[in-house]
Amino acid sequence: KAEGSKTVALLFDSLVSPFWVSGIEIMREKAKAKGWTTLENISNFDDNKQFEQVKAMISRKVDGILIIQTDAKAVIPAIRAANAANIPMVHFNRPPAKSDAYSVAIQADNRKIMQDTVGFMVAKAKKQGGKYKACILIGDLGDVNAIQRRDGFFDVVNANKDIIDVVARVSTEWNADKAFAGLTNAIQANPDINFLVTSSDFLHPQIEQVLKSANKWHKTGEAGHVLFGGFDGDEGAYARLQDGYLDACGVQNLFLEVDMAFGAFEDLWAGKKPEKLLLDPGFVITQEDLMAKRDQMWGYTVWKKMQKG
Amino acid sequence: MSAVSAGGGNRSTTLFVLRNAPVLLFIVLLACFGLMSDRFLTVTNFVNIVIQAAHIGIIAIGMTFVLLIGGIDLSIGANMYIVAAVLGLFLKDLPLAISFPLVTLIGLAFGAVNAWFITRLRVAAFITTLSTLFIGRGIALYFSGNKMVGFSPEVLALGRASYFGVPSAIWGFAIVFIAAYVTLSQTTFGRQIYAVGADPDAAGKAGIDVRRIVFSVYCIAGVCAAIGGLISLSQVAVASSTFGFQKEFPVIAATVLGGTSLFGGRGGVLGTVFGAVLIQTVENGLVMTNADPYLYPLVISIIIFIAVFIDSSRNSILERLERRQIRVERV
Amino acid sequence: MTAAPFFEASGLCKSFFGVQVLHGMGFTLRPGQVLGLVGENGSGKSTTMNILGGVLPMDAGRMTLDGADYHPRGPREAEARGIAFIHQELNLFRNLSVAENLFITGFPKRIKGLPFIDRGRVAARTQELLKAVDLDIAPNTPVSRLSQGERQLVEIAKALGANARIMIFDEPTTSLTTRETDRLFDIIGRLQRQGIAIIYISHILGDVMRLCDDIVVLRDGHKVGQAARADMTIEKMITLMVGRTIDQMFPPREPPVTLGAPVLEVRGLNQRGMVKDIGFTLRAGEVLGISGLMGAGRSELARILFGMDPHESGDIRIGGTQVRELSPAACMDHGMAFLTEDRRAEGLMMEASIADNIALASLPKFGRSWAGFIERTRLGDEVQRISGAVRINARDIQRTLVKNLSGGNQQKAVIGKWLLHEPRVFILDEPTRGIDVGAKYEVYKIINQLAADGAGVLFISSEIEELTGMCDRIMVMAQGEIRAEFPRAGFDREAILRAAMWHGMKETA
Amino acid sequence: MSSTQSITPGSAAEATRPQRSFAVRLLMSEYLVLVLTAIYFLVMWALVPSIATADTLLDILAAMMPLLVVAIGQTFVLIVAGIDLAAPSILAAASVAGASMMTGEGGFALFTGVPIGVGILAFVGVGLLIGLLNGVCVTRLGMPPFIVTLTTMMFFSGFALFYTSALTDDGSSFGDLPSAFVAIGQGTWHGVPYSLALAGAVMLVAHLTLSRTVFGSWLYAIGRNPRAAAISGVPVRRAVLWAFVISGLCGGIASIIYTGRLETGTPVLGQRILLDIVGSAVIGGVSLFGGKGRVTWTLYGVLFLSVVDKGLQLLGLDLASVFAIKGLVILSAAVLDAVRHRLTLRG
Ligand SMILES: Nc1ncnc2c1ncn2[C@@H]1O[C@H](COP(=O)(O)OP(=O)(O)OP(=O)(O)O)[C@@H](O)[C@H]1O
Ligand SMILES: Nc1ncnc2c1ncn2[C@@H]1O[C@H](COP(=O)(O)OP(=O)(O)OP(=O)(O)O)[C@@H](O)[C@H]1O
Ligand SMILES: [Mg+2]
Ligand SMILES: [Mg+2]
Repeated sequence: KAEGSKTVALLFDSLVSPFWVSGIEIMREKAKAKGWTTLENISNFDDNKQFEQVKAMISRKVDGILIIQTDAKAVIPAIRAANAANIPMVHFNRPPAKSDAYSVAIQADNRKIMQDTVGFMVAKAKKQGGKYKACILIGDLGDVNAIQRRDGFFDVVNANKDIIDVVARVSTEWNADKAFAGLTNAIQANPDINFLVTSSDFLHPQIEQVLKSANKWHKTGEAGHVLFGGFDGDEGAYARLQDGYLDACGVQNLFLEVDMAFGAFEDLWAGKKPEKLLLDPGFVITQEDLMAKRDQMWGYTVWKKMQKG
Repeated sequence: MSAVSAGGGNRSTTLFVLRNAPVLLFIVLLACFGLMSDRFLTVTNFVNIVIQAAHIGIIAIGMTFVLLIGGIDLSIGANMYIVAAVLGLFLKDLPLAISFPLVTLIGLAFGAVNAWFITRLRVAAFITTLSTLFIGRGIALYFSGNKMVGFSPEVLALGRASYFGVPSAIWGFAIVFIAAYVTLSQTTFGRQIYAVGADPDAAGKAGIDVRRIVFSVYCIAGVCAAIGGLISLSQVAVASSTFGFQKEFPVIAATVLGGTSLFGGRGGVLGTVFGAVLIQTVENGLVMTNADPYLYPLVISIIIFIAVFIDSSRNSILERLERRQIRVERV
Repeated sequence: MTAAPFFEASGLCKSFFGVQVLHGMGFTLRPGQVLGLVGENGSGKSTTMNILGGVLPMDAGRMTLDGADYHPRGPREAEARGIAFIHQELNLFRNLSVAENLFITGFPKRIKGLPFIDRGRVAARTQELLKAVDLDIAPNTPVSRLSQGERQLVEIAKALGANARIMIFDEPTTSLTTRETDRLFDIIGRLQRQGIAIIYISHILGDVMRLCDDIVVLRDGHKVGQAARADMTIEKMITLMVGRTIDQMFPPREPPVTLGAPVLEVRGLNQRGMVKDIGFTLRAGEVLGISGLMGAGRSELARILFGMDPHESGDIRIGGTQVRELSPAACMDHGMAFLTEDRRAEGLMMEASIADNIALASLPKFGRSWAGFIERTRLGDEVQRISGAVRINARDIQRTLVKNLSGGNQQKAVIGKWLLHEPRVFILDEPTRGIDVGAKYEVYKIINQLAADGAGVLFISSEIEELTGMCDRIMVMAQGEIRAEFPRAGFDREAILRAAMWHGMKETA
Repeated sequence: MSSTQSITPGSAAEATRPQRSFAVRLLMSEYLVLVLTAIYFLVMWALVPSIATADTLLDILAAMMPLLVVAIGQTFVLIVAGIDLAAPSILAAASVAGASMMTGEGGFALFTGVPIGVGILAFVGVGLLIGLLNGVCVTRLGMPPFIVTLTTMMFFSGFALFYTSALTDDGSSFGDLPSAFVAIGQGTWHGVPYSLALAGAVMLVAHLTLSRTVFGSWLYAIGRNPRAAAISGVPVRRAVLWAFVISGLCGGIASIIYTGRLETGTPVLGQRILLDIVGSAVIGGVSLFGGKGRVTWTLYGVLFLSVVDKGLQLLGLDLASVFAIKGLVILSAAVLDAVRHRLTLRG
């Protein structure tokens, strides 16, 4: 086929958070700019259904499959099937488990980014002095990213047990109600929580709502401010950083990740064989370096668009 | 072959204990969590529990009506999401006094569509609502483009507001509950719901307008889904594309846990409220005691199990004790 | 007193699934008239009444009420036009109380215009209506706790409350004993004097003769005769109904010369509040009747014997072996069968075919190999034979659903189910409920045959004539106790009634 | 989409009526769901020709097998007027338990070299055990099936997650399964997938059990009127217990196929397919109120849902359209069925 008329399948496992919604929109746009056609399928966290979707895309003889799988191991048969059909496969944001099958994965370094984010918060806490009661909102326990982010959090707090005591782990299952109820309960049990980390920015609205109800929603520097860290870097996170409520946010570089993914397709079509895992180093953005780094933050672009529209 | 040996006053205390067994279980549960966390047994915490149970509870009240006639509504989650999408996308600038009634009407209309297929075309309720679950969400997703839907500050303020010291969610919950309770127990319509649930053929022969009852019941479920959706969105502040997704499971669970039968004719909204609050209490207790998140589903399921076990054994004993007798035995 | 007719039906036709069951049925009603409607099972009596009561639409025909066309679109409209209907299959809601059942279509309101029920008035009015039918129960008793007979009285009370001009009684006495039946007839007499027209359907032709001014006879959906009481005899009715003469109500019963071994022995059976100190022996070849008033505990005794209800003490031997863990399955293993009085809830699978229903109790007998594959041809043949023996009136027993059968044919299906099981001990609780004279005769013959083949039959019935005609011995129960026993030679209607009326406990207490 | 069994009274009078056109007869038959599947297929064929390739067809067939097996298990429970919501958790728990036996990676390496039979026993054993537990609670403790299976679903889904997190490093799943096992889900024999044969065997046994045996007739009787069945000597409790055990067993077998296909034992297996399981049976014509259902009907229902899904996957549309189309397709099928039902009634 001519370079101009490529068809690429975008297989997502969900569109729950702005990260994924923006992700698929950026992909659609960039693909269009390149003259590619896109096909979509959402599996709703069902590994088996996603396998069927890959097979359907193979039947349609697409030129490339971009996949966000739910489970790193369950995706392997899908990679094999794509290999057999000679269709390049790129994993977006979540790498597959090790296997003999070949595919390229783009991933943010979740654990590292979370370590850096929490590390920044701890440093800030040390500067402020005092003891901290911490709470983390954990994602779905079946999701690798959620688990890596949780681990990144504990890597840092466990090293700083002298000033930080984790009093609440809220299981959100990536679900807004669960997050709302869980955090309300956690704050009820521990009204003195003053260190809060969420595994994804899409839970910010619930956090804001709960903290407001508990009269704990204050800007940095104001009395009663809760040290607050996020992850993803969406438009809400940008707004809250700018307004001074969010202290730090681990940003996945969504634009970069999409470019890396599409670049990988082009390399593969050209017969090159990129590394199996390409890392997006990500970065931490804070109130202090917001202006300097915001252009790399995808949420800022979305936010800007929303201000206009 | 042994009968329950209970005589005279002894028997009436047995009956009392049995009749109130669910409440006793609840008290035991409160005591256990209370011992494990000193912040559990506080008024604020209990208020929290009810606030969090409110939206499930309200939708489950609607579901109770549907189950009472032997129907089912799987589409409530889609209904909630449509309400959220319309409110957040199109009615953001209207005052609440106008936008809330409007979206409640949308919920009603959604219920009426279900009802129309079920009563006029006689499509099975399970399949009708399974399809509208997909169609409804599809339409709402079309509007929202999968994006998070945000709401006006007034809506969010309402979610945090209290009137006369009582949070808005509890007001909503209480009003819906009282209206439903009175309707079911004190009106002809309510009693006819039970009749239709017990035996629709007989109800038709007795001159009850079965279609009208069935139609109304799905409309009620639609309205309750809308109100529950409003309460939920005013709390969680945004609606993602999965808002209300698979809500049918916890809702039906709360209803059935409250003693309403899936086969119609048996149950009521008081039990439903109890079921919704019980589940929320356990979840709250687990967070309060900082339990390992992996244990949540295990503990919750065991407690629901015990509750239902007590309830069903109690029912069979009660049935035996309260059987009418044909002989007056001298003691 | 011959007022002019105010209701007229003519040329009524009705088909189900392409089969015509009513052919031009018609009749008239005058105020204060009692019209009897008789016919074999499935001849179209209930169908006619369903059309009148708005339950079914008619295919052709015309009805007028006060000279104006009357075509009810539903039961509601029929009720509004003053027609009350007591259905053959009881139409009560088990999950509601008696009072709620009486007012389910329209409760008195507390405040006019608001929907709230006035519970006080409901209770008071219920008390009144229950008193009219002489039923002594609290208005808020759940219907699920009433016996069949009591439920029938509640249905009658409900119809009384409707203030109707035409009242339809479709076999109202099938679960009533003599006392309640007499009471009902008093009520009907009173209604008649108030100028209410009554349609009375029954298979107890004696009652029809006693009660009705005019009698209409149906056969296969055709009206085959109508006459005033004076011009009608029971024999004539039967001849019109079945198309042949039947000169005897009961087949000759030859009491066995020597009774066989005991097949059912009961000693010292007790259950608090239900039965007390029951003891009797049923022998092979014997038909033992149990008489009693409503609530005497006959059905309770039967249920205990078949392992459906618990008992505290007592010794029960079936076919000589003591059965300790009583359950229906265990009793059936010992050759027992039990025809319950509630055929709809306990006897039949309404949504299944006649054949499936008949086969149900005997399936294991037709299972082959370890997997239990059913020998379908043998089963099919046997079921066909049985349905012929009980004379079920249906074209295709493999396809016809039981719910589409007439009431009497449903009863025959239950009897057939147990016959296929070939019981050694057969407990029959009101076995001839709702079946026509011809069919009754068949059932009696079957009972005789069973006894002749060496089975023991325990025959519970509220019709004393039936018991005296069929039994070798009659026990009378009252308040859960056996009060008296009469050998065939000593059968005496008055003595049996007197024994049944016993109020021992209440008098001494 | 109910259809009264072949014993509809309408058919009794069939012969007396004039012959209907072929189309009307098809519409009135119990094969309506199949007809609708075919119509949908043709429409899709026009839109995406690749749906009609041999590979895609084989894909549809292979993919529907595990769903078919669980749905057959569900059919048994639905026939006795129960419901088995635990099916997804049986899939998940059996998947992680079975997989953990067979992999050295986080699982019990002690079985390395031991025949995969042990693993398969674990799948089946977990299924049977959960089924038995459900059955015991329903029949011995007298609890309603809906809530019993709801709690067992929560419990065993939670347990599967817990178990996996405790045994694996990344806490998400068990991979690296023996290739002989994986072949059960993926392998073929002369072009016929093993899973097809396995599911075919399950279907045959289930069909014979329901339609030909005493036990099968008992199940229908219980669904139609449990009291009448008990009084007629049917061992109601034992039969209902077996229905749940069979459902559990089918869940275990389906889990083998799923796990083999995915080469992974995962605790989230099947967590989203409860409505597919119950829905396919109901769409095929099995009644939620008991007493009515056939294995072949469930097969039609599963086929219908699978073909609908595959068509939508091939189209590759956005989520909103996928939801809307899927809903509309199911609804139109249901409406047609309702119309048909009325026609049969009218005669
Ligand atoms: N809903 C129905 N569907 C199909 N056939 C029906 C239906 N109702 C009645 N029938 C048939 O119509 C005929 C007349 O039935 P109907 O109930 O009127 O008889 P009946 O005279 O009341 O008999 P019984 O004395 O046994 O009550 C019977 O053959 C019966 O099978
Ligand atoms: N299912 C039940 N649950 C509780 N009580 C019942 C039930 N069935 C019957 N009873 C009660 O048992 C008593 C006796 O029942 P029943 O009237 O059937 O006795 P019987 O002697 O068989 O009379 P008959 O059969 O003539 O009506 C009644 O007072 C009734 O209220
Ligand atoms: Mg009749
Ligand atoms: Mg009786």
